[in-house]
Formats: sequence, C-alpha cells, structure tokens
Amino acid sequence: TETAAGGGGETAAAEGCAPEDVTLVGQVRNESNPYEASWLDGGDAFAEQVGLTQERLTYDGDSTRQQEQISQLLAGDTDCLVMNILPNGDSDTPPIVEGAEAAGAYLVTQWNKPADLNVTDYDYWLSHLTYNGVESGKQIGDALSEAIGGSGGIVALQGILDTGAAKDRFAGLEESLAANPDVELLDDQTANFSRAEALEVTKTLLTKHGDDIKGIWAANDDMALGALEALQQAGRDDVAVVGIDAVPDALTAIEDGTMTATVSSDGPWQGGIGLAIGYCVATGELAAEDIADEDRAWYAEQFLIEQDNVADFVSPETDEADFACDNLFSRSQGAMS
Amino acid sequence: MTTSPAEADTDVVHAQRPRPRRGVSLMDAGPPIALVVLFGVFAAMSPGFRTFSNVQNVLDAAAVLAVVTCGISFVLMMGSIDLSAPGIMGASAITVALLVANNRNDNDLGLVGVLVAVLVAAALGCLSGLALVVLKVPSFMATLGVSAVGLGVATLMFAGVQPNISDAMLEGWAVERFLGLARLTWIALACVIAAWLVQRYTRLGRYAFAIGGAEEVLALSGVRVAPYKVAVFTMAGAFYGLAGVMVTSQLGAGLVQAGRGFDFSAITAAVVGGTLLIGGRGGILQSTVGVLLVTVLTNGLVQVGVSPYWQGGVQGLIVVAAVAAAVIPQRRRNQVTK
Amino acid sequence: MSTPVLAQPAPDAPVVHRPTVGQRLTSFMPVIALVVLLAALTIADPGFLTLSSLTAAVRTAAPLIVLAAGATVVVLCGGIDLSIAALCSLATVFFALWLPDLGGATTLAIIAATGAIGALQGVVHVLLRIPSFIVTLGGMSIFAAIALVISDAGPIPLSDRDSTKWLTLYVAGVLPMAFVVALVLVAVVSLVLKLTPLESWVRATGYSESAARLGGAPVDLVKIGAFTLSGACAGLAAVMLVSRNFSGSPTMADNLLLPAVAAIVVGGTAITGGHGSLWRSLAGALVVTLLRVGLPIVGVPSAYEQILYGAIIVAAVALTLDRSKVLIIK
Amino acid sequence: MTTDLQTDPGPRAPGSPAALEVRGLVKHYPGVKALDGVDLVVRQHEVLGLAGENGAGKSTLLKALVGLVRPDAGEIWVRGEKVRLRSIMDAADHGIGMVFQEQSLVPNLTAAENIVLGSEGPGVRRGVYRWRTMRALAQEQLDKIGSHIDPLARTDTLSFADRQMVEIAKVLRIEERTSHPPVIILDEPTSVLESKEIDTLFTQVRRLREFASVVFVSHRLDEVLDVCDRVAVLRGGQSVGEVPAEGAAPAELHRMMIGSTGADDHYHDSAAERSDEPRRPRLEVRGLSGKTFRDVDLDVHAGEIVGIVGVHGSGREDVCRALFGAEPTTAGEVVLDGKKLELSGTRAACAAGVGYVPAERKTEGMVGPMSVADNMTLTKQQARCSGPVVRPRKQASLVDGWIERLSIRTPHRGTAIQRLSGGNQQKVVLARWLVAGDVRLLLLDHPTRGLDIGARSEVYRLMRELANSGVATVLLADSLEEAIGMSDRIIVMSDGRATKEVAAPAGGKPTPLDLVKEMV
Ligand SMILES: Nc1ncnc2c1ncn2[C@@H]1O[C@H](COP(=O)(O)OP(=O)(O)OP(=O)(O)O)[C@@H](O)[C@H]1O
Ligand SMILES: Nc1ncnc2c1ncn2[C@@H]1O[C@H](COP(=O)(O)OP(=O)(O)OP(=O)(O)O)[C@@H](O)[C@H]1O
Ligand SMILES: [Mg+2]
Ligand SMILES: [Mg+2]
Repeated sequence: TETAAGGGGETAAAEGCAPEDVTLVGQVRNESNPYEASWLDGGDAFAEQVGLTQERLTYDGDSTRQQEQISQLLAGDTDCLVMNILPNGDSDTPPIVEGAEAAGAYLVTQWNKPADLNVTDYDYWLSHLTYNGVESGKQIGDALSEAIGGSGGIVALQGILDTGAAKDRFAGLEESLAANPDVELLDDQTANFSRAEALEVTKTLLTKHGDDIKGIWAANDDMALGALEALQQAGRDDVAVVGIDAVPDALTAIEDGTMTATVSSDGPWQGGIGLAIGYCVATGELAAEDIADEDRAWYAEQFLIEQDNVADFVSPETDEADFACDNLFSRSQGAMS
Repeated sequence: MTTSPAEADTDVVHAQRPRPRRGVSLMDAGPPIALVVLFGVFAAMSPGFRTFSNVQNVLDAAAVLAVVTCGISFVLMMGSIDLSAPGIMGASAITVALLVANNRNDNDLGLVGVLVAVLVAAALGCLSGLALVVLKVPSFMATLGVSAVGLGVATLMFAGVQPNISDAMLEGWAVERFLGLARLTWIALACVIAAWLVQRYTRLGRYAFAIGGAEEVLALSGVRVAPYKVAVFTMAGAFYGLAGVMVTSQLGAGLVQAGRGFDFSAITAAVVGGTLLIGGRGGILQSTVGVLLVTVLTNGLVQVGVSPYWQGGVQGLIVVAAVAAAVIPQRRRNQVTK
Repeated sequence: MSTPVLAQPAPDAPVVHRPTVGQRLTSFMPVIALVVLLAALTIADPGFLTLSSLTAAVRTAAPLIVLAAGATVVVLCGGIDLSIAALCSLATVFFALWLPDLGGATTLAIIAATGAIGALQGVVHVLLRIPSFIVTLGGMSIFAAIALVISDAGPIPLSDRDSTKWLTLYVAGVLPMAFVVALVLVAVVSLVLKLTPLESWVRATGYSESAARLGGAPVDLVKIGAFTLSGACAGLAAVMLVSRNFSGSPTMADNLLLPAVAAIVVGGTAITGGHGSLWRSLAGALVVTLLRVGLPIVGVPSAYEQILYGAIIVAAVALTLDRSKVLIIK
Repeated sequence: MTTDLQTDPGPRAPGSPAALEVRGLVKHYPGVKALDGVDLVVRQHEVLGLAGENGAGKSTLLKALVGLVRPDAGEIWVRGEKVRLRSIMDAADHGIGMVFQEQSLVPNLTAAENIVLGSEGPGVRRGVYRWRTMRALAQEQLDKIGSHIDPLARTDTLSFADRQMVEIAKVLRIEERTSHPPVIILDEPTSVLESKEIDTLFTQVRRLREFASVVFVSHRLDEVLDVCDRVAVLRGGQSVGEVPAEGAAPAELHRMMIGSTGADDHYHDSAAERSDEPRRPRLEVRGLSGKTFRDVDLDVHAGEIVGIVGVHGSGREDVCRALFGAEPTTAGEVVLDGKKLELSGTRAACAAGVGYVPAERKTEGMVGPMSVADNMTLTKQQARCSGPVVRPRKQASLVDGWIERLSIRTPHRGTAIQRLSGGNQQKVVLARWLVAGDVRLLLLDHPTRGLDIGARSEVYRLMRELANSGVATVLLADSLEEAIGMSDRIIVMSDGRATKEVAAPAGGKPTPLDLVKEMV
C-alpha cells in the first residue's frame, strides 16, 4: 500500500539531509531498567559518533503515553527525524508506523510487531528487528533440560501475557519440551517480567511443588533473578534457573554458577543500530529502496550464554564498525518468518 | 405564654437501654470470619495449601504488604488516601542498596544505611503531608505527585546500573529464619505491634482516628490538626521506607520498581479488613487481617491452580464478595456508602 | 384555630447574588493553569507552540477527556470509579471482535455494552452497599481478566479501519474529530445536568448522601446513572483509542486510570464529591496530557521529568482547587 | 420592670470589673450584617440570658467571644482588660468556653477523650495516652453534672442527650485551665434535652454561678427567665435592651425580640371542621416491627395530627423513619390511602406522597454547601420544572415566595444553607415538603427544634394549615406541651410498643401528667 503521505511528499528528498540537521530519537519504556538504560546509552554512543545528540524518551511502560509522545513528536519538525523505537506491545506498532509514514519520519522498530504488519508496505518504516523469541525460549529450555539431566519437573515464569515476546518465548519452551519428553512442565504462572513478582510466585510454586521442581524457566532475566532469590530464601541450591536478556546480574550469576543460562540481547547495540539505519537513510548514504526485503524485518544474532562462554559477554561494548552504513545488517540471522 | 415549661411534674423516668458501646463489637467480626472461611476453602481444595511450609510462606509473603499497610492505615483512618507507596518504596530501595555494601560503590553503612533510607522515605512522606496542609492539595493528588517525585529521585540514583547488595545483615533478613519464619516476617510483626500501640496509646494515633471522625470538631476543641496530619504522612512514609528496604533485602538488589502495585494492594487490604476509606473506622488490627486475607487469596489461587489469565479476575471477585459479606451484617439505616 | 399572625419584619431586600472577582477567578483557574503550563513549555522549547503541536495535543487528549468526564460525574456523587481504564481496554477488545459482525453499529453497541457494565457496578454498589472504591477495584481486575481471556492475551487488529476513520478526521482542517466529540460530550452532559434537576441531585448526593436521601432525592438512581455514564464514556474512549491504534488490546488503556483521576482533581473537582464540573475535568485532562507528552518532548530527562511531573501536578491542584467550596481537605 | 434598661457597664465601675464586656461589635457576612454594633455586659457570678429571633446574631456573637469569629469592629474586654481572641484556645486561656449549638463531638472517640480533647493535661504524657488518668479526669467532669455515662463508651453509641451532657462536661474542663472565674457559654443547650436532663442542667448552671459567669441561649423564653438573672435581647444584630429576669414575662421579652407585640399563644387547637364520620384512615400501620420497635399499629386520618410521645429510646423516631423507608422493618404492613406502601426505600415513600423532616438537621436535614433554593426543591422537581427540564425562573419565584412566607432570613435564595442560622435552616427544610405541594403524609421529627417563638408559631400554623388541607401528620414533638397542643390524638410509645392512645381534641386536652404516667 502506498500510504498517502501528506508530509512525505515534500520531505522524501532522496538527496538526504545534512548530517547536522538530523534529529535522533530513542524511545524505550524507562531508564530504571538496566537493559533499556543501556539501550539509550548505546544510542547516545552512536549519536556522539556522528556528532549529534540523541533525544531520550521514556514512556514508563504506558502504551497510551508512548503514542502521545510520538504524535507530539511527529507534530513538530519531521524533516530529518530518525526514530528508534521500542513499542510497548504489538498493538502499539501500527499507529507508530502509520504516524511516521504520514509525517515522513524515518522509523526503526524493535521487538514488538504484529505478524501481519509488513515493513515492506511502508516507505519510512525502514526496518524492524528483533530476536527470535521462539528460538531463545527453546535454547534456554534445552539448556535447562540438560542442566537437570534430561528429566524432572520444571516450572515456567511467563512474561506480560499479552506481549509477543512472552508468547514466542513460551512457544519456544513448548518446542523444547516436545524435544525433551522426560521433562515435565509442572506449572506456569505469570510474573509480568518483574523481579519482585517472580520472587513471590516462585516461593508459592516452591511450596506447592516442593522437591519436584528441578528447574525454573523464566521468560526474562529479571524474573530469573527473582526466582534465584526465592530459591536462596528457601535454602534450595539444587534448582537450575534460566532466563533471557543477559543483563549484567544474570551474567554474574552465571559466572557464579547459580544460574544456568541466558540468551544475549545486546542493548547498547540495539540502541545504536536503529538510529544508524535511520541516519544512513536520512543522510542519503543508504537509499531506502536499496535495503533488501530480508533486512526490513529481521532477527538479530543471539547467543546462548552459559558458564563456559559467559566471560565473552560480561562487558558488552558497541563497536563503531557495527554502525557503518555498509555494515548495518551484519548481525542479521535472516528475515523474520 | 407556655412555650415550654420545664416543670418538674412532667419529669420522665429514664428507661435507658444498655446501648452505649465500647470499642469493638460483633459487627467487626466480618473480615476475620471471611479470612477463616477462605483459609478453610483453600485448605479443603488444595493439599499443597494446607502444608505447614505453605502457611510459613503465606506469612512471609504477607510481610512487606503488612508493613506498607501499617503506614497506609493511619492515613486511611484520617479519611485521606495515600498513593505514594510505589515512589517512596522505590526511593528507599535504591537508597539503601547504595548505602549498604553493594556493587556500585564502597559504602558499607549497614544498619545506618537502613536508617537513612527510612529517613529519606519519611521525608518524602512529610512532603505529602505538607502539600496537604500547606498547599491544601487533596491527599490523592499530593501523594500521587510525591510518588512521581520518589520514582524520579530513585531513577536518578539508579543511573542505569543495578545496585546489588552484598550486605550480610540485609541479605540475612530474607534468608535467616527464627521459629520457622523469616526475619522479615518478624520485623513486620514488630511493625504491626508498634503501629497498634501508636494507634491505641499515643496522641498521634488517637488524633489520626479523630481527624477521620470529625476534623472540624478537633479545631473547635482547639487542636491544631495540621501537625498531626503531617506527622501521620511522615510516619506512613517511614513505614513505606522500611518496606522498600525489606523488598531490597528480599530481591538482593535495589529496584526502582520495588513498590510497584503496593499502593492499591495496601488500600485493598486495609479496606477488606475494615479500615474504610471514609476515615474514622477500623485500625491496624483490622488492616492486618485484610493483609492476611489478600495474601491467602493470592497464594491460594496459585495453589489451587487457577489459570494465570483468570487469577486477577477471581481475586477481584472474591475481594468484592468478602467486602460484601463483611458489610451486609453492618448495614444500618440510611447508610452512606461512598 | 387560633393563628396568631406575627408582625414579622419584612425579609431583607434580596441582595443580588453576584460572584466576586476572586470567585470568578477561581472558576477559571483550571484554564489559567493550562495557559501557564503551555507558556512554560513554550519558553522551555520555543518550537513547542505550533498549530500542529496543539492539534496533536488535543487529539491525544480526547480519550482522556472522555474517560475523565464520565468519572467526574461519579466523583461528583461522592464515589470513585477505578474501573474506567480496564473497562476501556476490554471495550477495545470487544470492538475488534465485534466489528466483523456488527460493522457500522459496533460503536453504538460498545457504548451500550460498557454503559450496561457500568450500570451493573452501580447496582452492586448501591444494593450491596459496598464502597464504590472496592466495587470498581474488583471490576478493574475482573474486566482485565475477561479482556485477557477473550483476546487470547494479544492485540486484535481491526478488520476494517474505515469504521473508525471518521474519528481521525479533522474539522476545519485543524480540530481533530475525536476532540470535537469529546467537547460535544462534555457540553451535552453538562447541559443535561444543568437543565434538569440532576445536577442538584448529583451535588446533594456528593455533599451529603443521607440528607439527599432523606430529602427525597433519588440517590440510588442518580448513582447508578453516574456509573452508567462513566461506563459508557469508557466505551466511547475505547472507540477513540481503537481508531488511533487500529487494534484492540486487553491492556490498551490500563495506564489511563491515574491520569484520568488526576485530570479530575487537577480540574479542581473535589474528590470528596459535590463540588466540581465536567468543564474543569476537560481543562484538567489537557493539563495532564501536556505534562505527559510535553515534558519529554521539550527535552526534560526522564528522571527529572517524573520529579517535575509530580511537582507541577501538585502545584496545579493547589492553584485550581476552590477552597471556599471544600471546607475540609482530606 | 424596665425594658431597654442600660445598666452601668462594669469595667471602670468601682468594685469588681465585669467578667466580660462587648462594645460595638460588628460582623459582616456577604449580604448580611450578622452583628451591627452589639454591646453586652456579663457580670461576675451571674447567669445572663441571651434572647433573639432566629438569625438575630446570637450564635455569631458567642462565636466571637470564643475567638471563632473575627469581628470586623468592636472591642471585647475580659475582667477589665481589652483582649483580642484569635482562637478558641485563646479564649480558653481567658477563661471563656462554649457549648455549641450544633453538637461538636468526635463521634468515633470515647466520651472521655472528647471531654479532655485539646486539654488532656495529665491524661497524655509525652504524647502517650494514660487511659486510666484520662478516664478519671472525664469521670470527674461527668460527676459534676451527675451523668452516669460510661466514659469509655464510643460517643456515637450515645444518645443525643447523653452527647449533650458530654459536651457540657467538656466545657467545664475550662475550670481547670484558668485561675479566674470562667465564663461559660451555652448556645441552645436545652433544645435536644428532655425535661429531666434540663433540670440537671439547670442545677448545674446554678452551681456554676457560684464560681463562674454563664451566658445562656434558648428559644424557650420561660426557661430563660427561669434560670437567668438577667436577659439581654438581640434583634437584627443589635442590642435592643435587657431585663432582669425576676418578675419579667415571656411576652415582654418576645415583644423586644420582634420589635412589636406578637403572639401570646403557641398551641393550636385542631380545626373543628374535621368530620368525624368513620372514614378509612389515610395511613394504616399494622403490626410494624423493626430493630427497635415491635407490633406498632397506627392510624392517621387525613387532616389529623397524631403526636407520638415516649421517653428516650422508646423507638418512636425509628417508627417514623421506617414509614419513610429509611429504616428496615421486619414485619408489618403499611397502607396509605388504601394502597400498600412499599417500605423499600425513601424514593418509594416520596413517590407515594410521604414527607419526612429528620431531627438531625445538620447531617440529615440539609445539604450544607447547596443553596437555599436547591435545598428547598430537592425533592419534588415538579416544583421547579414542568417536564424534565428545570425552569429557573419558576423555581426562583416559588422559592422566594416561601422565603417570604416563612420569613426565612437569608440574603438570597442562592446563599448556601449552611450560612443561615439554625432556625432559618430548619424553616428551609420544612419548606421543602411544603413546596412539593402534594404531600399526603408528613412525618415531623422535632420540627421546631431550635426555632424561635415566631418561627415556631409559624410552623404550628403551617402544620395546622396543612392538616386542614388534608395532610395526615405524625408529630414527634419537641416537648410534651407541644405534642398536646398540636395533636388531635396522641400515641404513647414505650419500649418499642405503642402502649396507649390518648385523644386530645380541642377543648379536651390531656395534661402532661396524664401522658407521663403512660410513658414510664
Ligand atoms: N458563616 C456565615 N456566613 C454567612 N452568613 C452567616 C454565617 N454565619 C451566620 N451568618 C448569618 O448571620 C446571621 C446571624 O446568624 P446567627 O447564627 O448568629 O443567628 P442566631 O441568633 O444564632 O439564630 P438561631 O437562633 O437560629 O441560632 C444570620 O442571618 C446568618 O444567616
Ligand atoms: N435497643 C436499641 N439498640 C440500639 N439502638 C437503639 C435502641 N433503641 C433506640 N436506639 C437508637 O437510639 C436512637 C433514639 O431512639 P428513639 O427513636 O427511640 O428515640 P426517641 O424516642 O425519638 O427520643 P427523642 O425524644 O430523643 O427523639 C435511634 O437512633 C435508635 O436507632
Ligand atoms: Mg444560633
Ligand atoms: Mg427522637
């Protein structure tokens, strides 16, 4: 669909903006979460690299507030606006995309997107990247099965139920369970991606299932860390715990051996790459139509981190080379299916 | 002219009934009965629920909420409302995490760090009180504002890196047990007793109660209510601060979101227990029963295996039903329900 | 019958009741707060005050205005409705689910359904005498659970975007239709209250429920009506959100609860009931929206933004509250 | 006897100065001059009565004396010393204390706490309550007035009269605060008391005279003359004179209050025209039972006023409320005009044409912050609108009409009712049912509580007028005399049962004594 783009027509100056005219905006949920804070820091690092500053927006996990901020942003000067956005949920992506398209602002989204929304239908929505949640869920599921010796009971801590990430990851766990028939899922509860909730839920699950629990599968590291606390308080050190995101505390826990595995998602890189794609297109160094279709919606590279390779991930650094206009999609693991 | 002669011969002998009551009555028994019934139902439905370790677990899980509810009860007794728990708890959680032994700096203040965190929280609570009495901003808004301020302060201190604590004492609070219960649970119990003593035996507590009953009358009796209101909010802030410290001890890390959701769950607990929002009713003991009710409910629903999708809804339904059951026997003529 | 006719002194000549300058000023305070805030944002970022920016702000504010307007009537009656946001989220899901079958009638069906749900809460509140805080708190979690289940915990895209397109149009090129609808709603409800005895019943209920009841006001019906209106408004707000997001989602509006209540209070409506108006909530909703979107847009860093938000919102209430009407502030 | 006699004011007179002297006190409220240069002298060891119509400014003056109202002009002297009273505590320090017209106790505290509230003294040490001491302190006060209330009972579980006693016990705490003889102000303390309690109170007041000065306000002029040494009269915010109580007659006081000769009789015989044919009663109550009453039967005919008398706790008030649907019933049937009356709620009662004036005006009778007009037209909106839409003009003229008919002193119909004097508020509440026009059964619970004589006789006249127009009225009177005077028939209630019916036709009235015998 060629969306009628009122502002688009006049700004689609393919010749590009002068680098100093580009406005860079990074938007995440909040800065009180290490992963998202590091994302914005990565964005700052990229902005510095090109001699600009990034406008840091946070919406406190509040979908409406995210929309409100973006429509306000798009009501301003959108000529050379580049946005690297973390939509709060799948349903928040379409209006952002439509808004950016109508205003002619360059947009890169990450993590959340409804499956039936195609990036290639839009001109200004340059790219959507995410990690393969099914894959991550499966990877840590497998790691967990291995850690408990291939058989035994586990419990799952789900994320916010209505997010794609939570669902994909859980689907991955189910795949893993299918492949490991001796591992039994005793219970699944949601702890809303929250460390504190995970603590309470895990405590309850521990009393409910007692020693049957051999492993805990958590849809993110925050919940895994909450579960670890619960285990510690219950005096249980025989339960394997896995998570996703590779937040610093989880890496430390893996180093210590208290946690089994996590999957990397590279916050600083994510914060930089989104801006970099937009910046390259805005300045004309990369033509939007030259981005291959498989790079419009793609899975980024991720790694299963366990004790043996954790040292490589302890201090993630952004590499300027990652953001070079000809190297933007080097971490792609292929188009989203 | 015979307007109204007070002649002795029209004198009337009193047929006084033993109506005047002291303190509690059977009418207040609703919530405890609801608690027992709920407990019984879950125990019957789930073998996991009625284990000793699960009862321990319920009590441990109630600890933080109980401390928050102690604070909020005084505010509710005054007829005010307090939504500042999330912000204040976040601020105190980060403060304490940065002051005791941690991975961000070389501080190792131990108990002093806890004290400072509680003081910071009390100061924030005091801010709510001042906004209420000086600026005359309704507590709903004043505390919502203070909550935002607290979260902002916490985020500033958080600065992108998770402070993890390694302080043995604080970590021990969550892990070490005494008579089968975690230290935190004992701390919570101490808080409940202290709060009850304050409510029963101090001017602050009784005036908080009286302010909820008839604020204007206190002024007519020459009592300046403003300082007491500020004091109540300050005390509530201190309780939230301690709760923030307790969450930090449980999680082993200072989280900005340490207090998320505690505002409404504490109010729910207090109201379910009989500390009504109109003020002048209920008290610490009632609120504590409410805390246990809510905690038993949360735990029981997981134990019984209600789908996570439905848990919130079932909980809401049961809370309404519990309050209805508690309220119906108390229905009085022309009762005002807000 | 011996009826002594008393030589009563003639009643004092009726003094014409004219509000003083101060009183007039207090009733305009919400607007003044709005203007001051706008000015401050413009000073912080001169690029902020543009027509397109204002247009975006009022468009953004529309659902919040509608939610706040409905809840204002409940607050005027002395109650509170904490379920509006969850009900609104549920309604977005209903909308997306019903749209294929009902087509153009979906909007009305949604408003009718949420109105009925609101009425149900009102009935529970009135009949069982459970405080509205609890009834609607329970409602909040029940609606959230239903929304989660029927949506299968995920967003449901609209099958047909045209049915809500009218809400995204602009009147005279600049006034967003959603905002116009919100304005019309506020105007209509205000007028209905003014022109019928409802206003005095609502206020009487809010100020003193027992006096209103013993004075013969239909307190229970008024309260149920208020909850019905509040529910219906949640439905309308849901349609607005759906028109903006092209999908329904079980948590879409959840975060609008506190802003909506904040809008009511910032407008100067007494949270204890009786005193206030829908117009005040309209201004309050605009103030809250400006704070929510304006502060980050003009470049206030996240942590400071929260601190500023807290401080400004308290200051705004300090400014708008008419203390002569509310004697005791709880 | 001299009226308008200006006795020599105290301060500069030889001998002891006046306990309290007020000179030229002025207080404006928007639209009213509540006090317009009032002069008043309270001598030591005297009981000074203060009389005046509703809205004459009595309460305002007294509130100025305890620092609650800041006068616009004028001086207050205490024992020969000019003072400025900024707060109630200021006044207490000067030995001035007051019992307010509207009850002012904290309902959810114990009686003991209320008594010592604000001056707990040894009852609280370093912020910590010492309940025993507190209880003893309170008991001491209660003993002074011979009350047997449990000091640790919650105040809201006490009866109205007991609460009044608590208030008096509370104000007597002022003795403990000052070494000077205190001035104790009682604003309509008797309006809610029964005669026995009134006697106790008067004994107390006479005792007080030994060591204090007392200012006493009541609309029952004979009562005032009975207990006071001297009576000062206010009219329209001005002092119009004073009389020594000895030998004065109520009529004389009344003349001063209203500035002309007025009524000399306040009770009305029933209208004679009522036909005595055995018609079906308008109201038939059969076997009505509730929490505090059992098996009550009651018939009221159209045009009849039936008084219900009984001691405290006899349940008569609850019967009234039950008939209005405001109190649950457990059994019984009520038929109004041949149709069964649903006791499901107040709305059904209103719709059936039942009106109710509650005794507790402040909390149940009126909506304080709303205007006089809105309070008056709260019920039957037909009065302010034909059809669903209000007609402000019609409402205004209607309300203004009633304001004039009842001489309600209010600056404007738009004034908040809480700004009116107590008596005028009561008139508005009554007017509410008169405005409605089609009331068939009127339940009046102490309708004249707090009204001055003029307003009272106006209310009596209205009641009779309404009865004549066919309204059936149930009256819980302020005093036995009122009940006897107004009623056509009197039901005696005791212990929740209607025990006796006494006919009280014009010319054949029972005496109070007849009734009292039945009540106990
Ligand atoms: N707070 C107020 N605001 C405005 N007007 C007031 C206020 N208080 C009293 N007034 C007015 O002042 C006048 C005197 O009132 P006050 O209460 O002193 O009368 P009163 O003599 O005590 O009457 P009553 O016998 O009915 O108690 C009345 O007209 C009343 O309307
Ligand atoms: N046995 C009882 N238990 C509890 N409350 C009671 C009881 N009897 C009466 N009451 C309450 O006491 C109050 C006064 O009672 P009642 O209506 O009998 O008084 P009354 O006869 O109208 O006296 P008054 O002359 O003061 O008007 C009412 O609120 C009633 O509900
Ligand atoms: Mg008075
Ligand atoms: Mg009575």
